Amino acid sequence: MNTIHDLGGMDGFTLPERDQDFPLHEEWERQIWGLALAVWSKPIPGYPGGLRADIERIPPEIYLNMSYYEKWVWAEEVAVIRGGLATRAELDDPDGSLSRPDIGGFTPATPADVVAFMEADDSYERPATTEPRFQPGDEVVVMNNHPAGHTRCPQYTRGHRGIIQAHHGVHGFQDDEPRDAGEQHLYTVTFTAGELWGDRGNPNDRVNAELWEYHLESVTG
Amino acid sequence: MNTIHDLGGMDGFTLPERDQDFPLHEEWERQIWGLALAVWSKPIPGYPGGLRADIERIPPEIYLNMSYYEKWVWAEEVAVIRGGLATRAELDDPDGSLSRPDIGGFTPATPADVVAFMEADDSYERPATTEPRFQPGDEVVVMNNHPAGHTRCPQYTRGHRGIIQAHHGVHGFQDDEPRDAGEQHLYTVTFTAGELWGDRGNPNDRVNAELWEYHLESVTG
Amino acid sequence: MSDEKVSRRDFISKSTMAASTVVAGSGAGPAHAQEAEVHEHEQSDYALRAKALVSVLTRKNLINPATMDAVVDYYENKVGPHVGAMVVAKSWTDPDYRQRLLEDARAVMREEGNVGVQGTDLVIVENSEKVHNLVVCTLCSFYPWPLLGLPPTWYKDTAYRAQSVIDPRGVLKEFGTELDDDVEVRVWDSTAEVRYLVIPERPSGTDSLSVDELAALVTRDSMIGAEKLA
Amino acid sequence: MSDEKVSRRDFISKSTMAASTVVAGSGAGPAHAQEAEVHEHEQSDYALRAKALVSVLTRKNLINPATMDAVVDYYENKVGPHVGAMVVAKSWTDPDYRQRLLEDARAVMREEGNVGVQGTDLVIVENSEKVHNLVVCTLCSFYPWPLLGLPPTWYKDTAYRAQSVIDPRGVLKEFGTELDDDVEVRVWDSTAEVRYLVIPERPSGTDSLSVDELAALVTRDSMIGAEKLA
Repeated sequence: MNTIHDLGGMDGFTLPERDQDFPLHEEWERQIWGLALAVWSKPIPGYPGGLRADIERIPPEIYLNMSYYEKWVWAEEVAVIRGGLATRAELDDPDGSLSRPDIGGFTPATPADVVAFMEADDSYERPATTEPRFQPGDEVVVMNNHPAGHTRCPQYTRGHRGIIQAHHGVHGFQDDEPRDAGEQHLYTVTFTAGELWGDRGNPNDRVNAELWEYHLESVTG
Repeated sequence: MNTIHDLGGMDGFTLPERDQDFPLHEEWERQIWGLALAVWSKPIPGYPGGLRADIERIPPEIYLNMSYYEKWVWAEEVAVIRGGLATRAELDDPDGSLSRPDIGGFTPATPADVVAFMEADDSYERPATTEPRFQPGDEVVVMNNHPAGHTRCPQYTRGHRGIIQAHHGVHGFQDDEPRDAGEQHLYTVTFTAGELWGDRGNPNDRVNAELWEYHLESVTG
Repeated sequence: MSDEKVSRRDFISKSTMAASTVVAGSGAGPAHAQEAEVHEHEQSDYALRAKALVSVLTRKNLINPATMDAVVDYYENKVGPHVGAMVVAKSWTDPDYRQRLLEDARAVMREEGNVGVQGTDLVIVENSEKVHNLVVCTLCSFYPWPLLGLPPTWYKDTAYRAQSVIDPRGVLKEFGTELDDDVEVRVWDSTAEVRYLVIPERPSGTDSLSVDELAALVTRDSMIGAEKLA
Repeated sequence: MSDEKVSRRDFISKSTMAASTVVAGSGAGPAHAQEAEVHEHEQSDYALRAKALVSVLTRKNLINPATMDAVVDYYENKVGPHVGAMVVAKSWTDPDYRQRLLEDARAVMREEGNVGVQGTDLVIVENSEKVHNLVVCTLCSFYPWPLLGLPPTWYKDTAYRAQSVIDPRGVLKEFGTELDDDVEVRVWDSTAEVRYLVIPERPSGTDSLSVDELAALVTRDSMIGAEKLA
């Protein structure tokens, strides 16, 4: 989706101060972030994944006025309601009577579960069953596509030429479409600033982005 | 500027009803629009132009939450203060004491002035002193540039190939940069939906945009 | 064109600020400080701010309230969609006229006196069974004022501006018109000073109607391409 | 991967909804109605909403409050920028170690046990007199948690995400670092699951310091590339 989350290259914002704080300031921020990781470490039955995509679907005029953790509140509410774990009415009256979702004998993540999750080897690399199509040094062009679902191909790279800078092996493909893309070789692609931004780019500068093989086409000649 | 005003192709918004109203609903909307046209028809000395660019510079998180006429209030305030015609303090206390700007013996636009302005032949075409570089049917590619100033070249067209559909003669160039671009031949360029949007575009569809010669490059071959 | 002199024609569009002062994204510098001063009340009531602006400029004798009224009166009572509707109705009944409109609408409108601010450089396009035209302005809300008056609220909405170029069929469906896959959709994005008017398809069963009666059938939105006539 | 089964690894990122239900821009259909129900209080107080969510899920025994505390404790007291700072300090004093980091940071971190969620697939890049690296995530706020902890607020800000790729020098200048024109800026946009750490230039006059003393000089922001060390 070409939604507001795909911010690379947009003008008009004002940079904040570089704050030096631990980012969880408020008690509710600590709770909502703890909740996110707890459920991530041991998903509640029925709780749908895709919180990142839910955040991307926040209407732009609201998204731009939300803090980071407010977006997670939004997405977690969507997930809980969509997953049938709580109703809007229950969330509106958290001290009222509650229904029990029909999810059997679930035991929520313990502190030990979540610490093990946070400390686990989290590599997204998976066994390669195909040869990579590109090698470092190859020139590629990013597919110009504007899918209706979630994509990790930023708009500012689409249609532009770059050089394969690194090959990271095979990683799970994160785009919603195509559903049958399966796992894909992942590359870092280097673009010159001029290729992306024209005269606005400094000739000495480069922008690197990670893109899956699905996003890339060969440049011949 | 790649600011929020350049909306073509962004997802995530919700279409409104097709209202059938006369668009000036409120008294203040009538006033602010009347003010805009009155000053446009006979600019007050010191009042800067470029209200459209001021609207484009509204911070995105505010822009998306403003109605059309609210944007004009914003821009007209900017112009009046920047032009030295009123201070912020005066606008905050409109019944208080006022300074008189030093603009000589200015007489504001009369009803007859503004009607004559609204009825005047408003062609932006200017005498051609150069031959057009392109003819209808020529294939062109839109320059990929991301200038820091105002531009009329929408982001969704940049870097894409299209066909010259019409030549409109020479029109004043509206971009801020380059300052020396002068007047330019203006064309309508037709893009296939697939060229712009990939699989998302219906193969039968076309998008046409007007672009100045400065924005266009020849496609050879 | 010099930096100092901006013609009345370019007044609204052409910035008199140097580009270097308008680069967005960084919060420092004099331009930013000035903006901060200008917008210290950015979240406050726009109605009050509009009235304050008008009041201060009126008290300073920099604007004439009767002139503002004349603007609203002009677009509310004189120039509006009925002008375009008459052009469309005539095009339905007079093939030569229609042909001239399609070839050089501006010349015909100059003959008829239907020119004016924001719309003299007019292009007219026609719908047919196999072609549907839709007009949008993605950057702003450019619109052919001399033929249609001021643009409707929905035309200026972010959603319409954003979606019409990438998903015109979705927009039309949401607006109540579902197009067959083999109809060609032509979107016209008014990025310069050319303005567009769509001649909708003439409704069936209207052979016996007069031009005035036909004009009464032509809706504003059909001349933007946002609906078909029944 | 089937639609039904989403691995824990993909839990946050991979949507279980069909794409057809998430197309934005049109307001109709069941998905929209559901969203409307979900978000009827969209403008209300997020602190209250967060507390309500936690309270309801706790009362339903779907989450354990101690587990939430454990998450915060982990990133507040165990894993944070001090981990990355030690890696940087060692790289300054041990050329072989530095070389191994640049060639395969993940392998080194696995040896050291510095892996974990959001950051095992690590790439380390080095600044020099003529190269400055800057890390950003334009789409979200991906960040190497095992080495730096949770990302700072400014890193997640729309302005940083938007401007770093188009105007990295402007961002750095605003942040207090002005680069010479002939320095090459390399921006790394974390669009997949690879995470980046920058080895800043070693400050001059630090030859006699121990690794621990050097680590104390390394700031969080220098390892993102947002500042140089004095």
